[in-house]
Amino acid sequence: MDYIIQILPSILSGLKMTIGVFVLTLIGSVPLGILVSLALRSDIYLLKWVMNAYVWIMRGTPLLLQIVFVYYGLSLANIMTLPRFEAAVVTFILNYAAYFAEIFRGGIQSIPDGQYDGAKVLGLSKFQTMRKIVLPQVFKIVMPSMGNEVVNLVKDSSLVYVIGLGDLMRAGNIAASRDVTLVPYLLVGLVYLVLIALATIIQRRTESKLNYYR
Amino acid sequence: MDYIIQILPSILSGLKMTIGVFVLTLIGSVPLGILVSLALRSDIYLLKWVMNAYVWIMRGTPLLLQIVFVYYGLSLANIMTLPRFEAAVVTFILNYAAYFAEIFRGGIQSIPDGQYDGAKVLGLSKFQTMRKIVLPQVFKIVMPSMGNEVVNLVKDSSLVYVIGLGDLMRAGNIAASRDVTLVPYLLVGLVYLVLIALATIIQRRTESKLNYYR
Amino acid sequence: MLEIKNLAKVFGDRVIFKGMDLTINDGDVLSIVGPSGIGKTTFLRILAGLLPADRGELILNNESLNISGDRQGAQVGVIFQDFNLFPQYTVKENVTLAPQLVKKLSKKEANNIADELLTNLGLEEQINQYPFQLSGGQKQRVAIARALAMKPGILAYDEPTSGLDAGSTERVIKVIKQLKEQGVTQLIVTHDLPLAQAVADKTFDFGTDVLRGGNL
Amino acid sequence: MLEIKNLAKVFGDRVIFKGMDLTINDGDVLSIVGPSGIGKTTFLRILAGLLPADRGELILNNESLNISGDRQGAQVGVIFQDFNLFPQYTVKENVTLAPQLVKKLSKKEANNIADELLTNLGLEEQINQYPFQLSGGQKQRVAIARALAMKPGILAYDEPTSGLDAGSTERVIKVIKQLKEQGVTQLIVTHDLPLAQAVADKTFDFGTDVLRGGNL
Amino acid sequence: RSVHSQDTWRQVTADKTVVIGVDDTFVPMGFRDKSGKLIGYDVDLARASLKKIGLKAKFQPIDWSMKETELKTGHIDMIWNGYTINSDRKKKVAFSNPYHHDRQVIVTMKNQQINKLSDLKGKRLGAQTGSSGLLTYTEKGNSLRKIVGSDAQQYDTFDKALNDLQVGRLNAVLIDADYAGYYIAHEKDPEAFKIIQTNFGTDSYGVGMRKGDVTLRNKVNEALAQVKKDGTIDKISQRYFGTDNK
Ligand SMILES: Nc1ncnc2c1ncn2[C@@H]1O[C@H](COP(=O)(O)OP(=O)(O)OP(=O)(O)O)[C@@H](O)[C@H]1O
Ligand SMILES: Nc1ncnc2c1ncn2[C@@H]1O[C@H](COP(=O)(O)OP(=O)(O)OP(=O)(O)O)[C@@H](O)[C@H]1O
Ligand SMILES: [Mg+2]
Ligand SMILES: [Mg+2]
Repeated sequence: MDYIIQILPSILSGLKMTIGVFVLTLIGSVPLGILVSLALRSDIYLLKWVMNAYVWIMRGTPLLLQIVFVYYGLSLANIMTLPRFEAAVVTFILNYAAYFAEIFRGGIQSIPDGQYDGAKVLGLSKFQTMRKIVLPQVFKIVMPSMGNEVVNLVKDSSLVYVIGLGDLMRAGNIAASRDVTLVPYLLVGLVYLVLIALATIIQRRTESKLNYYR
Repeated sequence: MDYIIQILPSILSGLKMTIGVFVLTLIGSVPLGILVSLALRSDIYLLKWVMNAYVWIMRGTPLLLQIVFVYYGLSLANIMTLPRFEAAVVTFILNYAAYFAEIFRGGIQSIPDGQYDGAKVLGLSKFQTMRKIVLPQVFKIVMPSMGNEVVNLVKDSSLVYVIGLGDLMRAGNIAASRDVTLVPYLLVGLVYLVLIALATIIQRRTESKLNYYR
Repeated sequence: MLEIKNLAKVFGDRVIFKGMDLTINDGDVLSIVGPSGIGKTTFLRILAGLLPADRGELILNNESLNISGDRQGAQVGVIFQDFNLFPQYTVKENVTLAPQLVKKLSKKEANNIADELLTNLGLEEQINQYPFQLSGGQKQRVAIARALAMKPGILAYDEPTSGLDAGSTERVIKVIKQLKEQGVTQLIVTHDLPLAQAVADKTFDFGTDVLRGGNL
Repeated sequence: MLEIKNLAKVFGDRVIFKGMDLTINDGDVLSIVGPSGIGKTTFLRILAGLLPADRGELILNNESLNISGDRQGAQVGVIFQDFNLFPQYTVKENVTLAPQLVKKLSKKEANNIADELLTNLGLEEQINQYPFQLSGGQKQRVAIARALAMKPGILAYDEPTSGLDAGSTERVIKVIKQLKEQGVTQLIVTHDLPLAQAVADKTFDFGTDVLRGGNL
Repeated sequence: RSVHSQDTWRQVTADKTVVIGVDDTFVPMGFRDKSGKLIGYDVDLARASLKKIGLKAKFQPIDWSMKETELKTGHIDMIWNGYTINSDRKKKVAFSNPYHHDRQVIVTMKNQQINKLSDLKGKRLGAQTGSSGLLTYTEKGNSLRKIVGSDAQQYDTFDKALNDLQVGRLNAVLIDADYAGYYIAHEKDPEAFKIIQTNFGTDSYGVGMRKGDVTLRNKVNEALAQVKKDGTIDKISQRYFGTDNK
């Protein structure tokens, strides 16, 4: 117990990094995912094709590799040198946007045509129709599937170790190898479980809030 | 090129393992996921609670750990000693069922109440209503989200290395460290990309097949 | 015989109706009228076991029915105001599904019933279309055919001729009359006076025959 | 003035109608009749730019409208046969949404318009309910209010009184007459003869006034 | 900073700071104390040495498998973290003069009854993936490999291997002597462990830098000579290994 209190500060500072990556990724990837999902449904063949390729690459290659590519690859090729944290967040956003895009695509598909018709004859622009009519209904439908990706994101955030960011998992690693004990891992595992429980509870709450209509 | 042809047989035999895990997991986890999603919507408080805990644990802990637990843990605790392959498949099914359950739960929620009413006044049993009325519509809605998990499954299947199963990734590892070259990794990466492209194409095909109605 | 005793329904804190008493004899055709929003559909849904009532009794052939809203079995066939057709099935499949699944009829028997009903209702050309390909009146008639195919002892219609042209209304009237001859009890919620006059033995007026407002 | 010239629509290989010609003067009230499934709704959807036509012209005030089905802007207000209310918004929000977003009215202005319309249509008590909490006739009237709130120059109704009781129908007739006085062009698809007689200047009969069958 | 072949001395020292890549999980070379401060043999040594030449050390945590890429892409300026000099690495980076020497040893439990290398016949041996011990072990014709008769079980960190040693899944672990010393000292019962020397060559640690950074390399060699001479390095070695610097 004493030991836990001793290592808590370093674990907490790791937690800050994990939550930072998590929150920024969500903030970035959800809107981007919506845009990509719209592009995936576009009539412009080329755009659709490019977006399908994007989704394929992002889902088809390991996230770890993508982080390495964005951080080291881009600077090796003299394209751009991003700071570590920014590189991690950018990659996470690009990766998760692909997953979210597929989820939103499904959600948008399941909104009845009548809703679009209703909005159109009232003169709403396509943007207004999306923003005010379609997306609110989509969010209600896709919440549970989004929950899956959010949970994955909590866990994937530990991949930032590869570019040396000190996240929760690394904090655990450091303490475990310094003090030659498994306790930090147990603690870190517990923190992840709590984070995921929190995410799940927030998801369920949002769902029941959205349940005011049918 | 010659080298690729040389290592191809071992890569292919690894592929067989990967596909085996993949297919069996899908076959097992989709029906189980449906059952769990129904239990998650049940009125029986205890059942719902237990299922929520199940989903929480399965999504909250790393799949790798779960495999280790089922294979080593259960035999250490003298509960059960599963053969390697069976242990891997069982764990994958249990894990993926939790993700699928959430997706199906969302899909089932978004079926209009009128469909249940329509089925009920015709005298359909709850089972028939699910089987014939609700689930076919759910599949149409959740296909894109399921695609995400299917893609994750392709990638996650490499985790079976931890209990010594010779999958695609391990075949690549072995060749790479034996021959001190990165070529096997490139080849394996390519095979994964192709697998995921195939999965995505099958998903899109199924979607457009289900698009015969609105 | 179907007896309704002191039935009441509340939404939130609004009493939709209370003290509803009504007795319907086997084979009767009852028309149910009343202004929009008064509770006609709500009553039918309670009768069909789709919605819980807050008080009262439903007694069918001297047996009390569960009014908690989760009754099993289809004692009452219903044609819904908004149809609730199954979108993934064709018109014919919508009609043949329940007879096969519930009554365990063979596909051929179910098809025969469906063909006859759909022809009577003027839907020969639509049998292989999906609901999203139907006009409003066509959906209405498919919904009628679907309910009839189960040959229920009691049949409740919610505005069966709304949106139907005179010709189609004629067909529906003919169907109702045929069923009446077969002794089927029928409850028809309708604003269509000619329809009510043409088929109804009795009329129940929600505007005057139930209590409203206040507390339960 | 709205001119329809040689309009044709095909679903698959079925010609729904062809050679449809019709001229409607500003402020006219036209009733559109015809048996179920003949193409009335289809025509309204083409007119509103929701569905592509296969041939023909739509000319509004001497300007040709795009008939490819992806026209932008709301030249024609429509009350749909199945309402298409927005489920996540209350009755009032359904009515005030478009005036605020499209006409950039203030919330207060939009609310005033909505309150007046909803009162005229007898929906005072429903303003804060969600669509799933409405009866069929209430939805119908909300759909009418929603379309009216945009004060369109042309208004198309698809069975506006189907499922409405006599009292509610009266209110709708009153609204149509008011709009007529304000010079709004109105097209009303209806099977309700009293309604048509009460308000229509002209009648277009799909059963006789368009061609069908064969090839385009 | 990403130009590999040029001397980046000016850029590197513009703010009198060099960025040193360390694996902050690598006990006892570079790790964090409980308050989160970065310490360790190499960390202390780097701080002390660079001070001698008027530079400040800025430590950047990195993933060990990425170290050469980090260097090459200019995200760090040197690798200074128990970095063993070998010919493969010499192709990628330029090393300073060696400043520390280490041996590979076998750690086992006393109760395993393993007293000399030949007792390892048929035993289960663990090692860290990518460690220099494992690299030597897997070389063709390695004599230890012949005795044991099978591949070593690989672990991503030493502590996991040593854990398995204690629960009996392994009979012995092939490990750097420095690390073994640190680890055993931190055990509840250090007496239960035994160390057996191997016939593997000694490993020499050096500081890895970009090949182009000749000026920096010369300065670092100068600094290393100074800390050796004035005994600073022995003090640091005492602190972490309990012996003078070897
Ligand atoms: N879920 C609900 N929550 C709250 N109020 C509801 C709900 N469902 C219906 N109501 C209200 O109950 C009343 C009765 O509705 P019902 O659908 O039974 O009317 P109705 O007589 O069928 O009318 P109509 O002729 O317009 O179809 C309406 O005023 C409606 O607003
Ligand atoms: N998407 C579609 N695919 C094929 N056929 C269609 C489709 N939509 C409508 N139809 C057919 O087109 C015809 C005209 O339909 P429409 O909805 O215009 O009829 P309507 O005159 O409005 O009838 P009602 O009075 O019953 O509403 C119908 O026979 C219908 O089956
Ligand atoms: Mg009703
Ligand atoms: Mg119509």
